[in-house]
Amino acid sequence: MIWLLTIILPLLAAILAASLPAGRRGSGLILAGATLPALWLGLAEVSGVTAQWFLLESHFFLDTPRRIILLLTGVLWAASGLFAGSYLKDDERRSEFYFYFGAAMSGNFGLLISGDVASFYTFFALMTFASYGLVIHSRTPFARRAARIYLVMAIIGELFLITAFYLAVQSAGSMLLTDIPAALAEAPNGPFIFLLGLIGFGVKVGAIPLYFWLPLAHPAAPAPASAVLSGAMIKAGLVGWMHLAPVGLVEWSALSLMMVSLGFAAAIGAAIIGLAQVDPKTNLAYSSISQMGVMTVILGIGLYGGIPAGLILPAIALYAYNHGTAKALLFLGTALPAKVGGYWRILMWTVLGIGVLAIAGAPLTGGLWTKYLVKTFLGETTLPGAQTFLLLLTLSAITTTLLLSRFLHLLHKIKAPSESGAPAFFLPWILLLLAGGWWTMSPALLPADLMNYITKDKGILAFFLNRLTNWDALWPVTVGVILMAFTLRFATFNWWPTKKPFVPPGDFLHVILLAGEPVAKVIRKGIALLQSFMQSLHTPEEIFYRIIDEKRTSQISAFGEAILRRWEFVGIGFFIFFITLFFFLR
Amino acid sequence: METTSFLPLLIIFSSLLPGTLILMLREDQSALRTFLNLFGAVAKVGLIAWVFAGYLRGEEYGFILPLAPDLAFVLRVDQLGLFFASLSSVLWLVTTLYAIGYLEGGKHRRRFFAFFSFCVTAATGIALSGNVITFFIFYEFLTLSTYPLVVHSGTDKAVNAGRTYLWYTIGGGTILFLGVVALFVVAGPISFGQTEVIASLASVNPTQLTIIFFLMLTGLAVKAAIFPLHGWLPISMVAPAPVSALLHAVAVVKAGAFGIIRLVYDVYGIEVAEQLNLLTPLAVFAAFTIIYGSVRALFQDDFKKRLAFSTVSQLSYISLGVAITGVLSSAGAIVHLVHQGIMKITMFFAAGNVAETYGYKKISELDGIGRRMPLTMGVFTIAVFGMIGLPPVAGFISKWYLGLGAVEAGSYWVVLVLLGSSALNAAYFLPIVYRAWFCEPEHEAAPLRQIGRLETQALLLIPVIVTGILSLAAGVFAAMAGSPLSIAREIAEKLYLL
Amino acid sequence: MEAYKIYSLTSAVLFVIGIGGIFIARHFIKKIIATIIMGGGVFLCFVSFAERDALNFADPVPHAMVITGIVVAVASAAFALALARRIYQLTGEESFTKDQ
Amino acid sequence: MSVLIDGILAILAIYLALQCLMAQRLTQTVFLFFAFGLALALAWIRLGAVDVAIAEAAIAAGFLGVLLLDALRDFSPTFSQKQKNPETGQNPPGKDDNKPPFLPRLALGFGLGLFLLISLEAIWKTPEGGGLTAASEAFLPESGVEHPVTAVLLNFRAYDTWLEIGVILMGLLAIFVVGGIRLYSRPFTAAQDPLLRQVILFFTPVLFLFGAFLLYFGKSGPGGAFQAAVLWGAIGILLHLGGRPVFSVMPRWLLQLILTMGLGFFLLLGFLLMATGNALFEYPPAYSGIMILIVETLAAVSIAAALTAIFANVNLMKEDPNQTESTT
Amino acid sequence: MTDLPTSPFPALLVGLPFLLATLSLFFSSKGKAVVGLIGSFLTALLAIVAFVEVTQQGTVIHILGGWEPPLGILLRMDSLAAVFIGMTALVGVFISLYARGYFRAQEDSSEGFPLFWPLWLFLWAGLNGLFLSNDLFNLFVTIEVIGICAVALAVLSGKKAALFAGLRYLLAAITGSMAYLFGVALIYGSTGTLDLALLGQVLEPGPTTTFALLVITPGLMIKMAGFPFHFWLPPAHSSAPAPVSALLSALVVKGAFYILLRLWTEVFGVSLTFAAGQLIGVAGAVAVIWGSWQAFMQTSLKLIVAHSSVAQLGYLLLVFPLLVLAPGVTADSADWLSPAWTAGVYQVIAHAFAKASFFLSAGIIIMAMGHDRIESFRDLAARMPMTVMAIGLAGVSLIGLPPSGGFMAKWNLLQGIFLSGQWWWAPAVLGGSLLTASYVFMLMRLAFAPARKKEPLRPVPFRLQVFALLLALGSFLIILPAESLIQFLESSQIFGSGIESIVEGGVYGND
Repeated sequence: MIWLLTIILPLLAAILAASLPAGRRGSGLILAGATLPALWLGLAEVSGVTAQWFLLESHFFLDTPRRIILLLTGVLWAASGLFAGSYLKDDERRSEFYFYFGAAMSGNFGLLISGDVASFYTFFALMTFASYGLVIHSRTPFARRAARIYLVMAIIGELFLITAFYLAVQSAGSMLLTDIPAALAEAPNGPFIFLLGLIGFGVKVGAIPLYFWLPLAHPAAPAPASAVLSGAMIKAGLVGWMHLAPVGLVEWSALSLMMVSLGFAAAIGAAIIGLAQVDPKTNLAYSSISQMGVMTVILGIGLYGGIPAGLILPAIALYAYNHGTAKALLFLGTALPAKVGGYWRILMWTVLGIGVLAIAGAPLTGGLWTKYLVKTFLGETTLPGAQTFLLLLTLSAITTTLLLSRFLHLLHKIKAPSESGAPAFFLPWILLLLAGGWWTMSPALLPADLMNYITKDKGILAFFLNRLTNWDALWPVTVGVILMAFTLRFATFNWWPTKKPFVPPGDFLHVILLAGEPVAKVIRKGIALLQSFMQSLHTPEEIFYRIIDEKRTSQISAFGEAILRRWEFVGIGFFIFFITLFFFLR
Repeated sequence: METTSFLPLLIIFSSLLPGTLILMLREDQSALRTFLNLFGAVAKVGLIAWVFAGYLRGEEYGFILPLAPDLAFVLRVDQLGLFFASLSSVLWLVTTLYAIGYLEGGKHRRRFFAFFSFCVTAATGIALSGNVITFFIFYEFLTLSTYPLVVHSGTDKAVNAGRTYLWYTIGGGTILFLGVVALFVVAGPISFGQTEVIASLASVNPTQLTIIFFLMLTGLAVKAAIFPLHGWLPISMVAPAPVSALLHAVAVVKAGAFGIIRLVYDVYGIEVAEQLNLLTPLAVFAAFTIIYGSVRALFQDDFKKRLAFSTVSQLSYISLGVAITGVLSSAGAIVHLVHQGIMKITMFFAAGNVAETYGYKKISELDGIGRRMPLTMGVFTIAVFGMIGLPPVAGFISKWYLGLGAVEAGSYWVVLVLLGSSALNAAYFLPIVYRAWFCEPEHEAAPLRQIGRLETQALLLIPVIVTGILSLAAGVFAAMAGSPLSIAREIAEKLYLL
Repeated sequence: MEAYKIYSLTSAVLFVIGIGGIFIARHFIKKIIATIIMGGGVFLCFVSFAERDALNFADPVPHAMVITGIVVAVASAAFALALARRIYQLTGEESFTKDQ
Repeated sequence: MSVLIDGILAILAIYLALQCLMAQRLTQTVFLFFAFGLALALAWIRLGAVDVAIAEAAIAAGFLGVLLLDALRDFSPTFSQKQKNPETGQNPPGKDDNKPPFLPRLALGFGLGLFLLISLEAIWKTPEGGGLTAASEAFLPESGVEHPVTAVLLNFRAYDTWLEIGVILMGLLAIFVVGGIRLYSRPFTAAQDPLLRQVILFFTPVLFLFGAFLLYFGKSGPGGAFQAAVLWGAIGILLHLGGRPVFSVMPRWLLQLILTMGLGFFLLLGFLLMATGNALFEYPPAYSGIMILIVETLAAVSIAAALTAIFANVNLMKEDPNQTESTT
Repeated sequence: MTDLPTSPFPALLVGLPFLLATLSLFFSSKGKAVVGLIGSFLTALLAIVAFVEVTQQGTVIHILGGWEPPLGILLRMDSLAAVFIGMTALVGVFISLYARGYFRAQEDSSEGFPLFWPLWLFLWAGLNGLFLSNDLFNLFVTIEVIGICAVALAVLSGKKAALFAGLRYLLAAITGSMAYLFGVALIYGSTGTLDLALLGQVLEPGPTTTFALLVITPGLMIKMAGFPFHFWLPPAHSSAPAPVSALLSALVVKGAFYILLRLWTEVFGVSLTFAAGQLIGVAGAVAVIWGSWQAFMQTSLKLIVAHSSVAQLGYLLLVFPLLVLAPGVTADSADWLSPAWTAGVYQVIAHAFAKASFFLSAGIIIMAMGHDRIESFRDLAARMPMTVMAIGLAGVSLIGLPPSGGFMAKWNLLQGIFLSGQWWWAPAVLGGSLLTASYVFMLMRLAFAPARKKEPLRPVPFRLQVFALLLALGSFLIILPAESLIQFLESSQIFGSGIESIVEGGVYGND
């Protein structure tokens, strides 16, 4: 029952919140209330159920990684819901927003709890298409463009996904997601199937080279939607990967290497491009890409084998948790500087700072712990070039810090309101801090064997207070901050973009579009040609009609009949018939 | 054969009789006409439910009327037939309601409703036919009874569409006739399901059987709108919306698709069809039609025309599923019979509602219609998602089975076709949804009709919501016992156990 | 050569003349006469065979048939003549025109 | 010798037939048709078919000839005068609708020739079937008449004869349909031509008696109902031409009765015989002679009346030209 | 033959309408109609009683005058004849009923109309006589009876076009009968008998028999308007008054077909070759296509229907190639004979009903509109729904769509074609169907199209429309008793028999 409620409550909430008349409050509470079953599932271990009547026999159950992510998701949706309830209360399209918000929430929860392909795919699609409504919410040309690109990419992703699922289900002989990794491990076309999934989910995850819709779409949405998009929904792709990846069962070195490389490329590259942005939300979106790159790396390591899935997957989930909460915090935070005044601003900056540090992996944050997990795995794996990758990891910490410093700087530039005070949505934002990345270290989320694996019986606290570790974490952050400060300080050479991004958001997209323009022209011309050809093409019946409507046709046939009516021709016919019959009778 | 029962005959008469009576009524006796119509529709649904229940209990129903030596009019109830009959009868009920609302105050309603009833009579007749000849009889009856509906509006366009419709269907019927006779000559009178007859002949004269198969297939492909015999379908969309619904969802195209299913599964049998390599051409043509229909749909600005080309494309899923061997694809094909029906009928109803309420017939006029007709466009959107193949709408289920079946059979190219079609579906349907929900109308238009408190008349609104919910439910509750999918699976499994 | 053979061969010639006349002749009257000539040929054939089969008297059955046939032919011809005259009165046409 | 006569006769008949169809003037055609009929009648006599000869001469040549002659009053004497250019008398070039083009005629001629060859061969090789002479002879005593032809006509194959009487009536009806019923339209006026009056005065009794003679002796020799009927019909025609149209003085019912009594009595007799348990037209042998005589007499009267009516009606079509089509 | 049970019905079937026709001459215009109508009912009743008699007794005969063949004439009513007579009766009654209303509605337009009744009854007697006849010469007399009556009926309106057409028809009919009679003369000369049954036994192959066949076949084809001798049919049928057109198409042309069928199967088997059958088939196939195409090209309703008759008669000719068996095939092993015969019989019946209905509907339309140009048909479906429906139904039967009688015919025809392996006829059959569909639905299309300007319609008696519709329905209902009807027909000796053609060289090879 609780499983169903998890899905249905958000849907009901969507409808309810959408139908509340303007001026009535409580939408936020309704939306937040709908996350309660999900939160409950995230915290308590509930045994799975099978819904035989639902779709193609649905299974609902959770394993540790997904439980962690479900909790994250629940928290984020609850906070964003509450936030949205007051943030959007004067918006003219608020009911639409609530509707799509609730629907996307339902999808997001559903895909996390589903244990079979069909329902997973169902909820994945629900989430994807409902969030289109969130992205396009503002109806500005920018939002429309972002939404369109989002949709195209989403559909391409869906196509890859369904193909991957067809093949996977066929080789697994079962619709259960838990059967798939093993089947892929054994199937001869396993890597291919996984690659399809990699691409399909990669769209959602924002993996290189499929990420370009993300810096457009995430900022386009209103802040609460961006928060869930970047914090929660982006993880759905990750979950998909985790479902498919036969972690610990195979040694797909090429794929693994590719994933790790691409992951790092994303982690560092996206951060660098993000630096060139002028919109804080775009900035954050690039940060998301970068962080997802790190998670790609972990999964890539897992595919090389050697480390069991039981360790890798929860680690990814934990990383995601930290990133998700912090990123949501920051995204929601983008709405604040313009509204928060007076002393509240101190609190605001503090919290934002914590969020930035958590993502950057500064000491005393969940970010450090989760980053350490990556580091450990990189140290343990036999993947060639692991040492280089360790260096890159550190580098990524620096770039992330740079990026987020830049983010803070951008926020800083927003003009503060004149009077002191905080809007109603300040409270849920602060509350989000309570669910922060620190929980990744708590036994509530951290599986014991993972902890043992990382901390080698020393206990989490000992690790956490380890100076060496802290130092390792601290210096990149410090370097980053210093670098940023330096840059800002000496911005006399005025090349740093402030009005116009140095690299337009969706960087790679523009390359594609630029290169694609001639191709598109040709295609468009071709289509126009095809269309005119099809219009000029006569269907068989048209040709036929033309023939029979032609005057000459009736003239000819009338002439023929007139000939046959003439007596002498009747006579000739008679004799022809007679003589033919004569010869036939011989 | 089994015991003779008049129940199948009663099912046929439950719409034939009201139709005939309606024809005898005066034009202005609309209350009585409506009563007859609804009575017939409800009775038919009830009877089919009754027979279905009986069938599941293991009872057998059959009705035989010998026409000539070896030539008998046979009605027989089997699962596949009941499946199709249920679809037709339920959708007919819905469409009747819709048509009553749609044509309120229109001309020639007597004629319309009479032939409407005949049309569904033919469809149920096709469903319950026990042998090829009976099938053919009803198949042609369907052609004829649909004609007055296609030309109902009486405009030149409609009349020309009717001409094209007839050219195609009569031509197809003729070729089918040739095939039926040839089959009769080669194999004698064949009841559906007697695949052993052909099986025993398959090694004796394979060439003849192949030719006959393709003759019959060509005949059926006209109604099933397989390229290049699809030309009548988009043109016939000038008919009123309930007729389009009937053409595209309930009866006509379904008759063709159902015929192909019967031909492959119940006349030739899968083994023979495989053995003689009959299915590959079907698969190729069906696949091409899927893509072709979608590409054509992409360029249509006329709302209904786009839907019509979409039907061309969607319908071939059924043929494609038939052409791929395997339980899964067969189940997909059979279930798509229903799924496509409920989804497409929803779309046509929605298009009809928009056209009737605001007079919009072009897609470019639909900006912001979602705001004004949220329920209509809401279910339309559901149907769109179904057509694209997105869960949890019905279309996903059939596409899922088809794709899985294709993979199972090793026909990977079919998966590509399905994907391409999905992409194209999205490309031509999503703009409609986009315009409806996310664009602002250029100017506010007043509704053409008195619509009261609802967004349009209740009789127009209720059917579309019902079918919309059905198409959602068929997907969401697909695994439930008694769902279309479960029945289709059962049928398919029986086919392959034989 | 026996006498009947002359006549039976003549009958074929008359038939051919008659049938040719029907096809070639234009005027209604000629066509009507042609039918009678054709009939005459046929009857001659009958009667010549009657003569051939004569015992005490010639075979009476063909004779009877020929009498019947003549009457029938004349009735038809009279009817045709009436038609032709009527056509002439109404239209002034004395042969089949192209459009009739 | 006889072969020579037969040969000449045959060639004559063929020649006349050809000439008749190829003649330029319609008058020629009609007179040649008369001649052809007579030649054919001679041939019948040569073949021993006197009944046929009389029938041919009377009906085919005589009656039909008279009808054709009468028709000449309508048609222009030369064929298709109006289509020719009145000044030159030539057909306008290229517009000769009158004659079929050369090629079709050639084809037709070729076809006719082949047909003739094939038919000649067939006739030449006809096996001797033997006919029904023997059977007729055997059953002649039972037929109630002595003349075999009459026996066949009115007993052995009475059914055909009955139908044939019907055909004449139908022909009359058909002519009524074409020209309208005009029998009654002519006033009863005496002929203006004195010669005609004399002819009528002379021929009426002669023809009547000769007809009665033929009828009565039909049972034992050549002659019979048809031949008699034609002679009697000639009376009617003469009277009609002489301005004494018999039917315009007759009450309608009488005419109807006269026209139908042959047929009707024949059939009623047949039904009566059937009612007594016999087949249709199965005469009881004892009464067959008298029954046949009555039937023949009535039939002769009917046929005579019908022939007269046919002629009168056709003849009057010309007299009453103002009757046009009622509708277009 | 003569040991079969004797029955008075054959004689009565000819005699009664004859007598009634004669009787009707004594009445005035109105009386003629009444007598004619009563006569139709009586004749039909008699026909049905006789039909029942045949179903119970089997073939019955009537030896006319008590003289057995070869000297005498024998009427034979087997199941085939019974079916034809029954069909004539059913169609005839409806046409009579219609004619009563039709002529009454236009009483003053032609004085010839009262003569319809005696002529029609004579015609009916002639048809019955033809179906019953078993004698070559008697057949000639009956077709002459039919021919004269038919032409007289065809010119009943007295219009110019009708007269031209009538004369053409009459000359064609005479030519055909004379050709037929020439053949009869030769056969009599070579065998000395005229009885069909006896001839079947005694006829020897030879040039004479062959030549007789050579003239009889085209002669009869002229009379039944088989291609290329259809030249008289369209003008004659289209210019006659509606009930007459119906009679001519539905019944009259079938007479010649009946003779041809009987002669080929019963008499001339000895000299027929497979190729000869093929030739008739070719004529039929061309007729089907050509006639339908011409019908499609016409612009007035009656011409369409008349040309359609040419095509439908072509289907009848297509039966012949199936009946003539290839050398070496015996009738016992030829399983397509029964379908072929069924096809022929059903084509005759279905065409009779459908075409009668078609022509009667055309008459109604002419009465209403004053003309039958099809461009004025627009919106007729709304204004004369019953008539349009009758045309539609009759058309459907002509096309051969199920469940009509025409379907039964085409079904069996195709079945026979395939069973015999002569698949090359199939395109003609189907092409004809398609072309038929074209003109039928061309009419339908116009009937449903909107009218640009509405011509005023004159009122037409309701019952006329009912009769037309009933006939159209009849062409569907005849499929119901199909099984028993075929069983009944199979009791006839001739039904299902094939012509075992001579092996090679024809008659000349046997010398």
